[in-house]
Amino acid sequence: MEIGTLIAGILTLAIYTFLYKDNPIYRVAESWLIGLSIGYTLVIFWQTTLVDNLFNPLFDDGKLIMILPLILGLLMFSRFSGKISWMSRIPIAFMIGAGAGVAIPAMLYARTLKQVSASVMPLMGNNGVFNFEALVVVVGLLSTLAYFYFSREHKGVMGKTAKLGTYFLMIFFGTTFGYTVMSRMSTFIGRVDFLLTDFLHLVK
Amino acid sequence: MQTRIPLLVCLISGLIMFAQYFSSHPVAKSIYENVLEWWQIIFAFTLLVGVAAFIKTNLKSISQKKDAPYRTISLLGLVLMPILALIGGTKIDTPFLWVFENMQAPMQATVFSLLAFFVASASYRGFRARSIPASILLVTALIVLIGRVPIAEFISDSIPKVGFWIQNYPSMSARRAILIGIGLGSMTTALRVILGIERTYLRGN
Amino acid sequence: MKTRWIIFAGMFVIVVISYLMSVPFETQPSPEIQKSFDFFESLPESSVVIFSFDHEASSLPEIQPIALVMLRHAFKNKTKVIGLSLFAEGTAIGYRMLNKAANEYGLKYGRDYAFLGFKPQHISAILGIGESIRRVFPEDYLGNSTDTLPIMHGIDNYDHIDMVVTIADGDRPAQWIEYGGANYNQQIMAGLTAAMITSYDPYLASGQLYSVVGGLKGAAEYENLYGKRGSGNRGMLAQTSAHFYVIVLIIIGNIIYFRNRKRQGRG
Amino acid sequence: MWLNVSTLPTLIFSLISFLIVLYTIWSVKSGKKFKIREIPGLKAVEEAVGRATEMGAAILYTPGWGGDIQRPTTIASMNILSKVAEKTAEYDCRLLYPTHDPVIMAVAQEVAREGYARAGYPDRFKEEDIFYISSSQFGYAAAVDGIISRSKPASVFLLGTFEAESLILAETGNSIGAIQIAGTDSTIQLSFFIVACDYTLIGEELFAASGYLSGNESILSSVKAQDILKILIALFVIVAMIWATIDPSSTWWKF
Repeated sequence: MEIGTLIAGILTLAIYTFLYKDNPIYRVAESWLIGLSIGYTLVIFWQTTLVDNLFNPLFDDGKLIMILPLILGLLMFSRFSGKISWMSRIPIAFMIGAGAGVAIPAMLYARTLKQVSASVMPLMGNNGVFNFEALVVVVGLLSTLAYFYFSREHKGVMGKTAKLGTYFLMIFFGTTFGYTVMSRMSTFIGRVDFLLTDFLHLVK
Repeated sequence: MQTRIPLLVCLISGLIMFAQYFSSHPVAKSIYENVLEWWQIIFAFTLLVGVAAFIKTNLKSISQKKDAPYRTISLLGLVLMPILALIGGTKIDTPFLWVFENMQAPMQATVFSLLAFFVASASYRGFRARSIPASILLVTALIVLIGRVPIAEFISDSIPKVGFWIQNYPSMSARRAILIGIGLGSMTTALRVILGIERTYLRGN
Repeated sequence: MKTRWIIFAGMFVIVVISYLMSVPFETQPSPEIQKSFDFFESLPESSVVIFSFDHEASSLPEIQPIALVMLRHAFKNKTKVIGLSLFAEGTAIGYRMLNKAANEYGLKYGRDYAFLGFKPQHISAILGIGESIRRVFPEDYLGNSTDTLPIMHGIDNYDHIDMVVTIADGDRPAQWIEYGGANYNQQIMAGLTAAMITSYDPYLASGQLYSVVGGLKGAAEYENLYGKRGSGNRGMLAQTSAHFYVIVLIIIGNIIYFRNRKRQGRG
Repeated sequence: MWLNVSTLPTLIFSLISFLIVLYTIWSVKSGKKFKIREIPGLKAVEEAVGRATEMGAAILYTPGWGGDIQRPTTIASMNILSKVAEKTAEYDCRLLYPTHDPVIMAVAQEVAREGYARAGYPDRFKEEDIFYISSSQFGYAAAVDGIISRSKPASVFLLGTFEAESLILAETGNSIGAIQIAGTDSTIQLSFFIVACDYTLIGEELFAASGYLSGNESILSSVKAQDILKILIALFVIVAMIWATIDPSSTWWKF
């Protein structure tokens, strides 16, 4: 067996021991994984972000505007000095502010407007037949929105509508759960495939 | 000044990014792409801050003999990857990639696969028909689950169809309402951030 | 012994045993799979397609059967494949899968297939390929100049590419559609993890996405059409049994709950 | 083209929303009171902190792997963290906050430090308890799982943006018997939280919760604004539906 496969197999089994309970074997694997993955992220960000997107454009191509993100990035280190540590809030404010600016139209469009217009369907089909689905969708949408109505106690008509909304929510949760189970199983099957085929050679 | 400058930066960058969304002008497009790049760059620098803190805490634990062996293993892994990358690069057939493929990736995939077990234990515990909502949750989950198994068609043709119908109409309508709510909540939060009303992130309210 | 442990052990045993039993998974291919299969089947010899490996390492169990069967099918029909990756972790995996499938058909790197490697800033990469592949990827993954690869002869942008197949576990296909599809009329096909399939239904309905091969089930159906059963078929049985197991657990959970309630009611 | 015409509906809707938010903020400033209905998950927050104190155990709070600081959900989660930190300071209860994102770490440290200071116990704050732990999704999940099973927190808060790691964390928390309060804007993960956690804040409830807990009037008034917008949306849907039934060729309601 290849040494790599042997190591991968042992580490795989070490992680599975966690299902029994937390134990030193799992802990060794976990600590090793944390260390490796932080190191991996460092290398990838160094290469693809700092070298490719900052140092090369700035120092080789002379793209002077890149001085700005360099300064913003360096300001993060002000956290280590007591007096000017507030300056690290500038890059954070930039990230949060720009993120908020992007989020407003993007969220309103994709999460709100798009969903609103997708819910509108004629109640009567072309052939004059009543469209039951359209009614279900609009009732589901409005009652669930009533559930998310916060500035009034859920009593009376509002309470009943909101309660209907919780039923629709439960249908949604049940459905998503049911549909997601399959793909969750396949990740484990992938590991079993590795263990039985490559590691133990029980399957050819 | 300590709050005013960050608030001003927040306001300006927020307004610019809001405005660029509505334009297809090349300038707007390039502003957007640049900001995406800058985010990454600031993130990369902050990553160094985070890693420095990680190393500091671990060294402190080691010197206090608290979990020293495990902390040492983490630190070894952390320095190993950059060293391997420096020596041999990161492409195919390098030690760096070997460690990634034979150690890191299999462990990550295994942690991911724990989900299969947790889905099982959660299903056993979490779907009891305690109340009307819980029963609705149970019944829809069962219909969809059974509808997804290839044999369902042999039992009854209608199970997968019912599952499909539930997904496309009642379930979809609730999902839309959740998304609309999230859209509105995100919008007001973002607006408060830009206007400087929301400033928890700048130390307190 | 804790109930948790029994549940976990049951899961382990069921999946391992059903994986060891090799029962073919017979089913009618869904229209999506048939459409994907027919596309490769009817592609003229020496056409060029791009396979983009846009996924993380942890999705490999689901991604690999899909990617392998599609690559094998392409190579069998003498289609040329240019591989690349817009997600760092997919790079080495993509290269290995490409090599594996190509070696089975005795194909030559550079002439029949090539791998261009990873490109960050995926949106500008997708747009860039519309102008010139060699400008986005001046070198291939192995460090050869892209210009010197025989496969690249006469190939420079989407005009010369019959299909982009994105193998993905996230939102990269959406970007292929919104940038490559919308701006350059490039046809896009997706190989997806099961969890992502429904997210792409709107794109399929609108025709922006040519077709989808999704999850182990999609891989198994494709394998049946292709005529050689592989890990997709094997996995399907295990997946189905695990799925059944979850259904049974939900039912047992309720039986126990109602029995206890009855008992408490009496007491 | 400076203005992209296809984005016009979003622009108009944004401006309407801004006006409504500004109106509600103004009316709160001029003395009008808004109340928010009770949200079950919220009462549980106090209970969860109290329980941890009684048991002399820690509290674990994590914002999930899916988000970054640019995401409004993360900001909402920070507001709740600020309140939780104030409580843990008061009760002198340990607060563990592992995260996958160094920027979130930096902000959370500030927010928690301020919470401790507000409670009058700045010296109880431990910066190293709010820490960065691997940006890899399953490196983070393995680490948090380890922390949960070793430190055995009495209460676990999973508030933010989660992906596949959601159930890995929630089931581990459950196995040690912690009270779990979850909340997220990831629709798929909500179903796992509903099944595995004691309380789940569904989507917008997470945003409302941050207002309710902090008692911050500007957040409360924007919750009111969200409600007004919801009424407008409901009216729009009803009108569009009737219109589309009468005139099936109409498209004005399509965005």
